[in-house]
Amino acid sequence: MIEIVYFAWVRERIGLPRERIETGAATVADLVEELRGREERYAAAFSDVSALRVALDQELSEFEASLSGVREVAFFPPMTGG
Amino acid sequence: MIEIVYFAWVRERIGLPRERIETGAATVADLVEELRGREERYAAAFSDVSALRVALDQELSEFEASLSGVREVAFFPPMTGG
Amino acid sequence: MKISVQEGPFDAGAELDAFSHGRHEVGAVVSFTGIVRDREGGLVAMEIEHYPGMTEKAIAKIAEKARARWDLADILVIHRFGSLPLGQPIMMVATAAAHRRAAFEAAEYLMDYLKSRAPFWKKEVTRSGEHWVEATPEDEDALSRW
Amino acid sequence: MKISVQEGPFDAGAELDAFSHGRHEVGAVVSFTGIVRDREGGLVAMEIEHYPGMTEKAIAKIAEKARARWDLADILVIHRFGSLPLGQPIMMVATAAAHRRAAFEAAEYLMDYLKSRAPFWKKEVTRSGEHWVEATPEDEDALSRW
Repeated sequence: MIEIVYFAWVRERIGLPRERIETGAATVADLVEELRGREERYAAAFSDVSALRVALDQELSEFEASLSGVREVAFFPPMTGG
Repeated sequence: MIEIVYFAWVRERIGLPRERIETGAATVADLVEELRGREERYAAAFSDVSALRVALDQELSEFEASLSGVREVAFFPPMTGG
Repeated sequence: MKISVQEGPFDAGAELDAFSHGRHEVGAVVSFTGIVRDREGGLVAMEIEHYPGMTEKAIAKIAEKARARWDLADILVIHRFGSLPLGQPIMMVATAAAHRRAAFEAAEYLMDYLKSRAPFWKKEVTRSGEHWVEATPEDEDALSRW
Repeated sequence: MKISVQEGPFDAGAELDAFSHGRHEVGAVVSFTGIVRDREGGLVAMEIEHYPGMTEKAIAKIAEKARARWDLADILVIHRFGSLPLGQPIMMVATAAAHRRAAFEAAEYLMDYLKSRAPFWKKEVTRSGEHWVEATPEDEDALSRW
């Protein structure tokens, strides 16, 4: 089981802030592929991965990163703080 | 008649903050020569002109500048504001 | 070092005074305050979303990097989330150092990294609708200075 | 624009709040506060001499140059003279702009020029005697950035 968290327009497109899923995905990219195949709203949120950022257990990471041992994956657009 | 104003250690070496003098000096450099010849305390204050700055009528200027029409000459060390 | 991620407002002046007070080794304090600005006209409010848990860690990491790079006596970071009206402070950073160059550079560094490496997202609520503020290439380019 | 050359103390926080308040076109406010620092140990006070009349004009000229160079909504400069105890604010500048880069750069510019082009002279009064603070080559070099 892995916790997936969405922020900003990713959250709005998918329609929920977080969910727990069972997945066999080895990497973030695999997980994105799996989610894309689920429903139209996921396909819309993940249509352009270059417009997204990912954090693994609350650390910025890369789409090629392994999910081994990861408990929380977050997807969001580039940050706009400050 | 011209007003001469001194600041910081220039003022301390000469021993007064301002004075009015009658001078025929054409430039700041001429005025400095004239003052140097007056007394030891002036010679001490003006011994190294590269350590001094000059303002004419409250505008930073140069030692080669003309005194024509100038009412107030100020001598002081490099500024240390901020 | 004080880092605060908060929903409520803060008083930038009172924070600056508290931050500057009683420092005998500090010659320079630099502060930055970010304010809700009406960029295109018609702005009603700014909504700021963040990633609780990650936000505090990300800011602490940025602050630690600044401390490793400059000789700083202290750092302050306050960042709000939630709905903020026009003209209100969104966030502030302050840096204290013996010398002004270190204080200025560290404050700019903190701002550049907070802007695109701390998990905040801004949405502008205007009279004609809502939209997420997009990150700009300049924000990313700003990091290449450091 | 507010420029104040004054003997009495000022409250940097209150000044920052007043300067930042009610600006809808401003996204960024940067402030710098200079504080009396004990550089070598034993400092009792800092005495600041200035050139009344020229000081205000020199600061106004520096501020005008900053306004010509950056898109600024406002500038604040406060500089004290007289005898200041350890830890007290000597001076502050603040800049307000739409964007943070302009606010930061203009504040640094103002500081660099105030440091060596406004007629102030600092004397340190220490337990072992008094001496005039000397201008450093770095202060002069700082101007070459602009």
